[in-house]
Amino acid sequence: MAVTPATKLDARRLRADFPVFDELVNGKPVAFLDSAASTQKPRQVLDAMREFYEHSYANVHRGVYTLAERATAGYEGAREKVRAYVNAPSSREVIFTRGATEALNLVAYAWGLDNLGPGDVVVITELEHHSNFVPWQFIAKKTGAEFAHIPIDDLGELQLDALDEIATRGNVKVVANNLVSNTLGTVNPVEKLATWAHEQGAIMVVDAAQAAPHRKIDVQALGCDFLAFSSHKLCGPSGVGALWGRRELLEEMQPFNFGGEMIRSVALDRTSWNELPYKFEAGTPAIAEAYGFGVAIDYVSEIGLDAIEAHEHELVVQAMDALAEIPGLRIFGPPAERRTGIVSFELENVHPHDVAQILDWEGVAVRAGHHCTQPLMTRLGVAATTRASFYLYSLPEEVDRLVAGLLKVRKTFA
Amino acid sequence: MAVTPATKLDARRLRADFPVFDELVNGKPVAFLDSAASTQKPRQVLDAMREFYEHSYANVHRGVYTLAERATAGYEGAREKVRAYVNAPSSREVIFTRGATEALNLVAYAWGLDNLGPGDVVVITELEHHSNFVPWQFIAKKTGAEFAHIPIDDLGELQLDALDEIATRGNVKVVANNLVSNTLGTVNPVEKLATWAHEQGAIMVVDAAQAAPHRKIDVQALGCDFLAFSSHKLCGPSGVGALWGRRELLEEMQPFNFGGEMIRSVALDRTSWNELPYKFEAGTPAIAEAYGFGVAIDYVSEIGLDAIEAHEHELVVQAMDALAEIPGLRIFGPPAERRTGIVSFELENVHPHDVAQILDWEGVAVRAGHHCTQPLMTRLGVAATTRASFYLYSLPEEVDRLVAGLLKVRKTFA
Amino acid sequence: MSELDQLYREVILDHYRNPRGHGALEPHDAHAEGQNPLCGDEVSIFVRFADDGETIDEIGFEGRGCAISQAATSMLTELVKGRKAEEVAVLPKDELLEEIGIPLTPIRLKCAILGLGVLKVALHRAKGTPLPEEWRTLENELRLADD
Amino acid sequence: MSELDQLYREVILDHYRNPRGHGALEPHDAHAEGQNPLCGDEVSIFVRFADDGETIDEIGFEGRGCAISQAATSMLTELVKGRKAEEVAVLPKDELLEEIGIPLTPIRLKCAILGLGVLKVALHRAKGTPLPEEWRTLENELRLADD
Ligand SMILES: Cc1ncc(COP(=O)(O)O)c(C=O)c1O
Ligand SMILES: Cc1ncc(COP(=O)(O)O)c(C=O)c1O
Repeated sequence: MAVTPATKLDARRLRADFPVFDELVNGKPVAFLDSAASTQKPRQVLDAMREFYEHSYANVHRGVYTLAERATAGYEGAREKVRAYVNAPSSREVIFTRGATEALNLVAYAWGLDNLGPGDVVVITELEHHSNFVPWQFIAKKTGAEFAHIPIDDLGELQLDALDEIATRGNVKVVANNLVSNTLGTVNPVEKLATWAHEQGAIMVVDAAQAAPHRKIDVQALGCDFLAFSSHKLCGPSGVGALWGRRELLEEMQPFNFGGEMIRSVALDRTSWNELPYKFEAGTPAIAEAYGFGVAIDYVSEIGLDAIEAHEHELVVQAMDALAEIPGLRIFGPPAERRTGIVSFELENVHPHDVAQILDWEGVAVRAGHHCTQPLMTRLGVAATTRASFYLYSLPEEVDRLVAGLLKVRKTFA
Repeated sequence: MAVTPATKLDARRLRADFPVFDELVNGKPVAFLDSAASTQKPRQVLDAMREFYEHSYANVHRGVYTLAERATAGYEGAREKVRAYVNAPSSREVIFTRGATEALNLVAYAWGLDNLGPGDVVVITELEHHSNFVPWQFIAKKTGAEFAHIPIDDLGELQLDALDEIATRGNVKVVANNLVSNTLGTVNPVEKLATWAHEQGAIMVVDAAQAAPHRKIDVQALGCDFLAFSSHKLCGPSGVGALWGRRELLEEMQPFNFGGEMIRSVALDRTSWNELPYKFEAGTPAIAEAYGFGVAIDYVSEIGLDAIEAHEHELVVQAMDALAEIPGLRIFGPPAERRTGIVSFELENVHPHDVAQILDWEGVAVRAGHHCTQPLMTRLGVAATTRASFYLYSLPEEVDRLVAGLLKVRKTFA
Repeated sequence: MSELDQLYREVILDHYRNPRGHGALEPHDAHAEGQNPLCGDEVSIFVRFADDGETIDEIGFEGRGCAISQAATSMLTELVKGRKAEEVAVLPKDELLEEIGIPLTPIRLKCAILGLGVLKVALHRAKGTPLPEEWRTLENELRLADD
Repeated sequence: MSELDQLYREVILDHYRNPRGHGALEPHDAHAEGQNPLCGDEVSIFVRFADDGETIDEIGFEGRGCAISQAATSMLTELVKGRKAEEVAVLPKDELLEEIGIPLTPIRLKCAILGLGVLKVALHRAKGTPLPEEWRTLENELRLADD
């Protein structure tokens, strides 16, 4: 990656923001290499949420009194931060959800149920996370649409040659893809897919859960129609995430959840919906969490996404080089140049859960499993992999500890 | 109410747990009389969540390492607390959702879409919150089922005489009701409705959003099939709530949201679901929030629901007596004996938003609006009401301040 | 907050109790209605132009709702009478808000500008010009266009 | 944690590398299979009774998965051989866990008891008795009943 960030980030200094790194696990400082699953939280976010609860908490919207006004301002301020973060045209196009998963379900249900039918094709990829796979599989089945996938090559890169054949199967109506694969770290050619999708008259749905925390996102430059991501993978609290959608599409759609705040008027015989974005935010939202999400966006933005990307790139190069030296270790996915800070691998004759267990005893936290990408596992011919993933607070010596731990695993199982 | 709590609660002492009460609003300590919309949070909950983020945070499930184990134990521990709180038979029947609204949507979609059709009747009441009204209205329309409502009398009490006629309209399949009305405070005869529902072969869905924070809930004694409530109305964080459902029903149902954690296996052609409750918890849940919800349940349980109920009853009696003295003020709903700590009223010739605005200048926070119960507003013949609502930290002098404020409003608009 | 309180009483309440320009105008040259779903406020505005077809000669309104929405609409009628339609169609909302003079939180702001939004819709409709973007958003929120 | 580490190596790894009772038994009197979807662990157990129709005379298993699941199943075969089916069908899981001897977090516990669950299903099926409630839950989680 030819990114030269204005300022290089100082991970050692940033770690001071994260209380969890004072923690000892099995007597050792924790080397947290599972940020792709969820990141740790900086003091700034935790402090701000505490402040919010202590001075500005009430239910949002409709409240006339001061605390309710403050809470609403905090909540709506976060919406504007999300808008700016992904360069969306309007904050009315930003919907708070529980996370990327709910955001993708919202699109699948609220757009899919009314716009798909027999003869239509929903296109996903072989390396989708289940959250951008199963909702479409369900809605396709429910509506009678065909469910097609773009295959990958042995390095985990999308085989766009397959598109022509897919287009012959019917009216392509949806193309859904993750911008970054959570298992392989692959950066996918979403712009190209968006162009193709629009040529087919389809919408382009982007799962940015693994992209938004790690690299600059611009929904207008991507040319997509929907984009989803989660707060908890971006230094923010759990329980909140965002969907951005193109206004014209959102306006045409029926709501997904129904209840308080999302209606304009309710009568026994007839109900009409509130304006955007409230139409899609039924019930009391994750108020303090959305506020904290906004603070996390500030935190990450201040460090700079270019700096984060460059930092993770250094770590992934270091990791891939070192792992390649371990006998019997096989790395999945593309070269470091075409991935983010994620490395999945297998160690010959050792089950990934045993790898992770022994690494944990060394204070190294990695994830073992299918990473909610079973179709990809099937394609790779494995049941599970071990995955290390980095973030802005990751250190080169944590990569060293990973490598030392793996050597120990090998010795244990020799 | 003939409740004699073992220990009377000391609201003045409890207030020390709530940092927000140190806050001045417009130069005055805040008299927060909007707990029905959302409650304030005690230090105990805020501290515990902070602790959790600092020492035990990671994504839950599947993680082999120590932090993930701790996070999972915290999250699953909260599920057990919810189970005990409503006396559910098994914690596998407890599903974490964003709140009551999402819980009710889950039932409406996942049970309703597959079990309703033309000739079937969905029964709600005239005093439902939109969250237990609009989802059923939508699903009834989508499936061709009839949407019927139980009317109320002038005091806001359900007219159960209407049930016989409703039963003649088709196969009653769903009866949905709130245990306590958020606008009137009415305690509804849910046990009776549940018996009737089961006689009809229908399921009984209980919206306990306004009940669970204020009085003991026992799903087995209620005889219902589903019960929903929110954390944020119960001293807990926003962004989380719970659905309890009868196991046999949950097991037969399709999932609602699709994605990570809720599947057993995914393939391009076929997907099977995880066991309960995970089948219904797609994606990363509100981890720290569920944990905080559990701590809030501990907090409230330790004070004792009988004591809370008795305390609120004293306040509502005081409030209703004093409000009745204000000329031109009309109180809606039943006598204090048949309601919780909620009073909705209108002041002749003054719009509720003006009432709330002027009260806010006096540091008194009340809600003005339709309280997401527009059909009830229509029945009462008003566009909006002003509502005061109490909780364990409410004080008699806050009621006095409300009354003084209202006299000032009257003077202002005289 | 007794100054605010004072203001609420004096400025707003006077207009609320004795609305200027109250009542429908028949016939009229421009008309629109709007609602603020939040408070249930409703405003219906009627305009008659002078012979030049440009100057707002007479303006009347009917409505119900909170004191802010009704008082603000009353103040608005005083503010625009005698001015050119063209000018009023682009009148910045701050001009009205200054007139109202009390600080408004975002939620009450919508009450305050309901009448102005309705008037703009009426004028743009009468002149066949498009409503500016800022107000198109409000058009949705405030249901300005509903007849 | 080098003691734990030690144990992992010594007890578990020995059984993992040299599973006792490995292999299918044909013919057999009792059989069941199970999976732990979490780790993808799979275990298939075969039992032959002695002439009394009660004593576990021979027990064999096939499987793949993490060291814990495979080693625990191997240890299980040693633990139950020669015991009565009736007794093993209600064997408390703690007896096996003591044998394993390393502390297990909830997630790894499922790996450890997979084999025991499968064995219980096999025995209860052969005897026509119902699986106890505790294991019925696991039956679902561990897909014990899948053939
Ligand atoms: C009776 C009732 N039902 C449902 C809800 C919805 O709860 P939530 O907004 O937390 O989803 C509320 C609260 O607004 C309520 O008072
Ligand atoms: C690529 C990808 N998509 C979607 C998700 C789902 O995100 P969440 O679990 O926050 O809903 C994840 C994270 O697990 C992911 O990595």
